[in-house]
This record gives sequence, structure tokens and C-alpha cells, in this order.
Amino acid sequence: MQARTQTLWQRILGIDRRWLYLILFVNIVTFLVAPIRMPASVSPPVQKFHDEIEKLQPGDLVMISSNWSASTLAENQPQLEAVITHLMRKQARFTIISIEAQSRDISYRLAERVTKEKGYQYGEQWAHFGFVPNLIVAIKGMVTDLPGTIKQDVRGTEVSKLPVVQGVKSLSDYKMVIDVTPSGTVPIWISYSPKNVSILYCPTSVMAAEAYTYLDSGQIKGMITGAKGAQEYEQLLTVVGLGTRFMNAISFSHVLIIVFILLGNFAMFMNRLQQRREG
Amino acid sequence: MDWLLEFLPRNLDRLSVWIGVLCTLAIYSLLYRENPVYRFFEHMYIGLAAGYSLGPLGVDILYRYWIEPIWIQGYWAWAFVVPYGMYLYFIFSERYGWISRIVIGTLIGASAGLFFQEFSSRYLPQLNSTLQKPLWVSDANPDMTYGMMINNILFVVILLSVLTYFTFSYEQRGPVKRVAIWGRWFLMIGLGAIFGNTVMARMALLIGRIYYLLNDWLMIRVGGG
Amino acid sequence: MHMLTNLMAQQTIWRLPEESRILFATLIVLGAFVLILGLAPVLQTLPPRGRRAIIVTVTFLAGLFFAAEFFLPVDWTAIFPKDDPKRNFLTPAIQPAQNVLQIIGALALGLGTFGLVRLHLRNAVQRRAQWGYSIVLLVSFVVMATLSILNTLAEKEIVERGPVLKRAFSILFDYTLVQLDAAMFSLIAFYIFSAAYRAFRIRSIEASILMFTAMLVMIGVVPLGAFISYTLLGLPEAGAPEGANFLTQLEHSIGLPKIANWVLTQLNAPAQRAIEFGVGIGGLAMAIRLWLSLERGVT
Amino acid sequence: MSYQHAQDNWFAAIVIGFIALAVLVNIIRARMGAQLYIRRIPGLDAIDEAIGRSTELGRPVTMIPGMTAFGVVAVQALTIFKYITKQIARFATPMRLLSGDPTVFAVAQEAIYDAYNEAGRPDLYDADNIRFLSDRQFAFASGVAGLIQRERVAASFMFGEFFAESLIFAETGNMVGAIQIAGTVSFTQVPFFVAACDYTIIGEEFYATSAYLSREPVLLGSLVGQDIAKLLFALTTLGGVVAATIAGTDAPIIKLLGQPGGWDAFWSSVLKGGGQ
Repeated sequence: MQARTQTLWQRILGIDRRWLYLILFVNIVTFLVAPIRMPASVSPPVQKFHDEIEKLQPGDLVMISSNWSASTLAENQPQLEAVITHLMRKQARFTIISIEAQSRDISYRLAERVTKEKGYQYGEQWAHFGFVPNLIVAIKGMVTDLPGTIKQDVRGTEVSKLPVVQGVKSLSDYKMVIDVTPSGTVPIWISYSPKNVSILYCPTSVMAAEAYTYLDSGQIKGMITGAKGAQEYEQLLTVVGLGTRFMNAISFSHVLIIVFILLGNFAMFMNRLQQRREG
Repeated sequence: MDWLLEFLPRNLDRLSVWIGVLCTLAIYSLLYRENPVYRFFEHMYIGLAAGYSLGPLGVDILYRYWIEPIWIQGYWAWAFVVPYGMYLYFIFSERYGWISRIVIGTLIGASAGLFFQEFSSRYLPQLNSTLQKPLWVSDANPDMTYGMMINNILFVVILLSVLTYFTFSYEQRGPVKRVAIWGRWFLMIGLGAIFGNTVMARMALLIGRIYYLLNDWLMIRVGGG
Repeated sequence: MHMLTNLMAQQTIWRLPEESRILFATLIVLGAFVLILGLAPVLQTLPPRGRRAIIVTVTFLAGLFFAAEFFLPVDWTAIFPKDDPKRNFLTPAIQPAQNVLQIIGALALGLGTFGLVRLHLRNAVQRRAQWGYSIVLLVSFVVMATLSILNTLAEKEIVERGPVLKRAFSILFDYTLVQLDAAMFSLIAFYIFSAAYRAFRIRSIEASILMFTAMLVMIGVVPLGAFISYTLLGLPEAGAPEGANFLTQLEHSIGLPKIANWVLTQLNAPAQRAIEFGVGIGGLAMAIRLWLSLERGVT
Repeated sequence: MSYQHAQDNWFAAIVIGFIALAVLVNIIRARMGAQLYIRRIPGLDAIDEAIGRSTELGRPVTMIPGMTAFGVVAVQALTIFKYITKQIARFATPMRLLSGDPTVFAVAQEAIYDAYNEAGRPDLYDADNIRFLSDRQFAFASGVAGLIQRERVAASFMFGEFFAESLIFAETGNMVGAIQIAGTVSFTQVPFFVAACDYTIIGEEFYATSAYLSREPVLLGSLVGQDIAKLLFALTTLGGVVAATIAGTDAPIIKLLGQPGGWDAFWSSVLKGGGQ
């Protein structure tokens, strides 16, 4: 009879995977909401990114290229929020551009919310240029004739009438380009944007590895890698933003997985021990 | 009460959030078990995806590479391409089925021919970068540290032992077998590292979704402050 | 030989005249369809050997074109004047050839879609089990196909993009399809957890190696790894000072993040490269066998 | 760092020519009756076991080439599926082939039709069993996951090139208790197959699979040629790193070995009178 009833260890070993799913879900929700903070050490590319923006003077123009949508939200949204927060602190003007409709909508809504909180004026201090279907063509066009290439902003105002880019003829009037992206757009910016414009890069963690060569060669002036980089950046800005929250949740999901791997091995070990004793 | 009014889908923006949430929850229901709701969304998903592809991958390509060159630019020779490609559709015929293999043969030949360039571009620069690893300090590489030296030697040893594992045409015996087993173990280190490194990216995706549920749908403001 | 180049350069015979181009073009396309599809019954009269010969020849020629373009010298002065150091006489034909492949790909998509629709139409018409879901698939397919094609045509400014089209397309694409993508993609997080829990056990040497490296990297890449090494264990975080002895250097490089990074770059990279070499060589051998029809594979 | 033409570094042409020669010579040797050996590949012996279990349970076998785009990898995957289909045709086991690329789908139809024909059971062929689900990555994944769970497949074969969706296939298959054998050239997806499948065919083993299964002389001969090619790569690596250690990593001889433009750099340095 005793063989029929499962021991505790056997039950742990054969746990229904749906419990695991639930535990992971609850774990992530908890650490997203809970105000626990784990200090991060700031990596050199993030520090460089921060220093580069610190050099901006009030009124300097920055172009943000935002090409992410729902699936990479957790990595790109904290980056964009942190970058906009820093730009507003430096009183810099900025314009956003996307390469497709979803990333336009998502970055426009986000920028509207973040700027409203700090009283930044649309049209005066920032604007969203909508989306351009072909990035290469768009960059080349913006270098020669910016208002003619973009024509209208996201609200339908003519670009030449927007105070934020009053008198701006070309992309070379900008101080820097910040590329927030999950895809390989940064080589395009490097190849086609004017030489006096410095490029900063916010990739997802998967894409970051390929960018170190550009970082070494100085073609990119700084880099924020995924949510982890955003957390480090927020630490430099001394705010607790999404990067910190998301990274917390990521860290503790890693801890959860490791704890369960150890638990599984312990259960396997105990189970063997028990069987040996009985058999 | 205010929260409820804001929460319910009373305008288009809210409605689109609700649609997104419904899709997410329907997909997540697969985690519990396969069920009619999931099945409904799965079929809708495949239908939508198939329909969507026809625009950018069907009509757009045909227009750009076939209709425009012929009718607008006047390059008449393109006219033969689509009828030739249509041979592919003979696949559905029992008698004429073999004719589709002419087109398939074209595709196979083309992908074989293209592979020579792919092989050169993809693998030879990798072979070359393997050679950029001096094994000991010499006059030609005076700046090398001991750390670099150890790393370089490890690199070459791992590369060669894994390569040994991937040989097939003789029986692996004695020292060769031992090297091959080491090769497999090194391989496992690489695979483990990739597994560990991917976890973060995948967790970030899930967190993105959960954030969408909490922030956009339930309007629980997470972070920011 | 120069005659040929000149002829190609003039391009007059390759282009239809400007006036009544649409009419000519339509006639030629109709003619092409009749000619090529009319060839099918003729081909049908071939014996099996002849059929195989045609397929082998076409395969070889298609491969030869791309291979020759790659291998021939780019400044082939013997035949053509050295006009451009980046191309040989086949290079200008590469882009059109790629376009041909693209067109065949688009036709294949039509074929695949046809197969999908046919299967579900049959399900629905014959009232097979679960035919209701087939209706769901067909309806969403028809609606989305209409919107997507209209949207593509609107991009080419052939039809007008009305507000209804814009709204409907946005709801089905941005708020349904893209959300479904994101939801399905994020499922992997759950699966990675259950797979790790089940598979990472100390059962064999291989499984244990896999487990330990995965755990090491998992801790090392998140801030927790830095916290454990530098705050709890008090290891030095910065790089070793220059000229430090071996032990100091070691102490400066055994923080978890550094070890994780070392495993990822120094131990993973050569293993991956060895696999890549094997795959490349295997692929090359396969390409040669296919090109020369040495293997009775799929055709 | 890429090659547009062989002339970018004639070393490429030499390497490809050498490999082609090694492969072709050994294919001819094999055809003339040389006895060639192939080492054991454990996962492949399990194919018959998996098919047997499906037959016993009367549940379908799934074959998934994934999102593999049409090309050399896809043809190899279909060759393997053709072999498996020939096996299952003997027992009339139900099968599903699910593709995410329309061209692969088209070719698969022909290949599977041939397989049933060659096995002498053309009556078992049903075009509805070879399905194109979607060319959209996760729509395809959702369709495969749904089908695996609904039909409770008993064996699942995944061969080809895979991306992030690999774990969705492998975990749902594991959930319904299918015997799973995966083979892929995508290094980044191998760990997930290793974790969730019963057997995983890694890297070049994928290309050796059809030789192992069919023992055709042409394929076995080709494998010998491939091993010689790997020996060439290994020797180049060994010789190259020693040369780089002595002469420096910027030496013309190092550039010659595979770097685009290296050929010209090497010969101009030789003509100038030996690396000064």
C-alpha cells in the first residue's frame, strides 16, 4: 500500500507545471509592485551615455529614433523614459521619429505622459514627427531638407511652423541622435547621419553584443543595454523608474528559477536516498 | 467609481486596450490547457496573419517587381516570369505535378549557387578572426598579458576539440575519443551559457506583457515615481 | 562582343514604346501566359528520363548563374572593358535574378495561402469536426486580406486611404495581431522556467555542466550577481591595477558578473565557432550535391 | 567584412575548390564500391522507436521544419522527413507536416507524395496533412502548439532552422508526452531542445543525418570529404595562430587566410621584397 502514496519528494519532482507557471506569474507581479531596490553597478557605456547628455546646453536639439513596440516594451520603454527625463532636466529640445505606426503610437503616448508630468510644452520644447517608412531615405532627406522630408508632425502641423524646430534646415543642426530600438537600425544612423551629430544607442540585451565594436571605434558615444542599462541610468539620475522595477522583477525571476533548480535536485537526491533505504 | 468609468471600454482607445488584453489572456489560457477560447483565438490569429501577409509579401512584391516594370516602365521580358512561376501551382494536379519540379529545381539550384558567397562571407572571416589569437608573448605581440594568453590558448583548444567531436567518417577511439568527449563537454558549457543568457530576454518579454496588463488595463501605476 | 554590350546598353529592344504601352504590355503578358502554360502539355509528352533531364538542367543552370557571378574575376578585361572594379559581366543581372526569386516567393505564398484556405473551406463545407473554428479562420482571413491589400495599394497611392480603412486596419493589426504576437512570444518565459526545472538535474556529467553554467550566467548577468560578489563578499569591482601580481589579478576577475561574461565570450564563442564551421562545411557539401543533382533528395 | 566576389580574396575560391574536390572524389570512391564508415549518432536510432510508439498509440507523428526559409537547410530537413515518412507509411501511422514557409510547404508536398509512392502506399497520401500555417513567426507557433495539444501527438520531429519559437514546440510536445527528436543548425536554439527534447541532433550532425539513415554511398562519400575539410580548417587554425604569434596578427600571411582583401595585401608585400 505504501508504494502507492507519493512521498513529499516525489510530489515535488512530479509537480504539475501549471503550478510553476502560476508561481512565476505571481513572483513577477509581486516584484513589479513591491518597492524593493537592488543597487546596480554602473557600467562604462552607460556612464559615457550619461556624460554625453550632461554636456548638452539648454535649447540644444536632440533627435530620438524610437522603433520598438509591444514585444520589447520591457527593455525599450524604461530606456526611453529615462532618456526623456534626463533631456528635460537639461532643458534640451527633442523630436521623436519612428519607422512604423505601432512604435509611433506607443512612443507618442509615452512622451506625452512623461512630458506632461514635468510641464514640457508640445510644439515648443518637443515634437513627434510620426513615422517614416524607409529610414535610409528619410535620413538622407533630413540631411538636405528636414522640413521638406517630414512635412507634418504627428498632430498634422506643418514642420516648418513648429516652434521647436524653428529655422532648422537639416539634421546637422541637431546635437545628437538617440536610437531606441530592438532592431538593427543603428548602423543606418551611423552611415547616413552628419558627422557633427553624435549617436547614442539604446538596444535590447540581445542586440547589444554586436554594438561594442562601434563603441570602441567611437561611432557610438554611449549605450544603455535593455532594462538593466536603464536601471543603471536611473541610478545615475537618482530616480526610481521603470528600469529599476523591471530589473527587480527580472533579477528575482532568475532567483526563482535557480531556487527551483536547486529544489528539484535536492528532491531528486532525497528521493534516491529514500528509495535506497526502502529497497 | 471614477476608476470603473475610466476602466470600462467606453471609447475607441479603451476598446483597443481591452482587445489587446483579451488576446493576451486567451493566449495565456493555453498554459492551463488547450480550450475553446484559445482555439478560437488561434484560428483567428492564423487567419489574420495569412490575410496580412498578402499585402506586403504578395501584392506589394508583385506590383513592385512585376507590374511596375512591365506596364509602367515597359520592360516586356518580365512578362514571362509569372507564368513560369505559375508552374508551381501544378503541384495540385496528379498528372501534371512533375512540372512544378522545374520551378522547384530553379529554386534549389539558385540556393545552391548562392551558398558559395554565403559560405565565404560568413565562415571565412570567422576563420580569420580565429587566427588573431597569439599563443605566447613574442616580439610581434609584446603587449599580451597572461590573461589574454590563457584565453587564447583555451579558445584554440576548445575550438579544435569541438571540431573533433563533429567528425563522422571513422570510429572515434583512444585519444581521439577522449578529445571528442571533452569537445562535447565544452559544447555543453556553451549551451548552458546561452540558456542562462536568454532567460533575461525572455523574462523581459513576460514582464512587458504583465506591465501592459497592470498599467494599461487595470491602470495600476507601476514605477515612474 | 562589343556589339552585344552596345546593344544591351541601348536597351531599346527591351523596352516597349511609350505610346500605348499599357495595351502592348497587356498583350505581351497574355501572350506569355498562353505560350508558357501552353508548353505544359508539350512537356507532358516527355518520357520520365526526359523530364528528369529538364529538371537537372534547370537546377544546374540556375546554380551556375549565381556561382559564376561569384567566382568570375571582376575586371575581366579579356572580354569586357574594365568599367567598374566591383563587377563582372554577370553582376548587373544579379538584381533582376533576385527579383525573379522574390516573385516566385510571392507566388509560393499564394500557393500556401491557397492550401490553408482550401483545407478550412473543406472543413466548413463538409462540416467536419470543429468546423466552426474553420469559419473563424476564413472570416478573419478575408477581412484582414481585404484591409491589408487595400492598405498596400493605398501606400502606392492607387486607392485612397479613407478613415474607415485606417481605423479598421489599425484595430486588426496594431491592437490584435501585434498583441497576439507579443502574448505568444512572452509564453516562452513560462516554458523556459518549466524546462529548466525539469531538465537541470545532476544526472550525468553533461547535464550537470549544462546546469552549472546556466545558473552561473543567470546570476552573473543580473545586478544580484554584482551584489553578491562586490557587496556581500567584498571582492574588488574595478579591474586589477597594472603590474599587479597573479593573485591580485585573479582576485579582481572572479566577481560573478566577470565570470559570467568570461564564460559567455571566452568559453561559448569557440564552441559556437566550431559548430558554425561544421555547419558551413556540411551546407557547402550539400549545396554541391544539390547543384549537380548528385542526391535523390526531394526532387 | 564580407565577400561580394571570390576575387575579394582568392583564398575563398581555393578553400571552396578544395572542399568540392574532397567531397566529389570521395563520392566517386564510394560509388565505385569503397566501404565507408559512419559513427553512431544516438538520437537517430530513436526515430524508429518514436514511430513505433505512435503506431501503437494510434496518434499522429508531427514533422516540423519550423520557419526554415527555402534553401539548403530546408532541403536537408525535407530529405529527413521524407525518410521518416517512408518508415511510417509501412504502418499507416497518421502524420502532419507543419511548415512556416510557403515554398518549403510546396516542396514538402512533392517530397511526401514521393515518399508514400516509393513506400508503395500512394493511397495513404493526403494533401491535407501537409500544412502551411503562417509565415508569421508566432502565429505559426500558436497553430503548432494548438495542434500538438489537440491531437496529442505521440512523436514530434523538428528539423531545420529554428528561432525563439523552438521552446514553444518542444515544451508543448513534452506536455503531451510525445517522444521528441530535434535537429538544428541554429546554435542559439540547441540548449532549449536539449532541455525539452529526448534527443537533439546538433550542428553538422544535422547534415550527417540523411547519410546515417539511408547509408547511401553518395552521402557517405560526401561525409568523408567533409571530415577532410574540417581537417583543413583545423590545420589552418593551428598553423595560423602559430604564424600570428611569431609574425604578429597584422602579418600579410594572416590576412591572406580569409580576410577580404588579404590576397592583394599578401602579394604586394611579397613583391615588395618580403615583409619588412
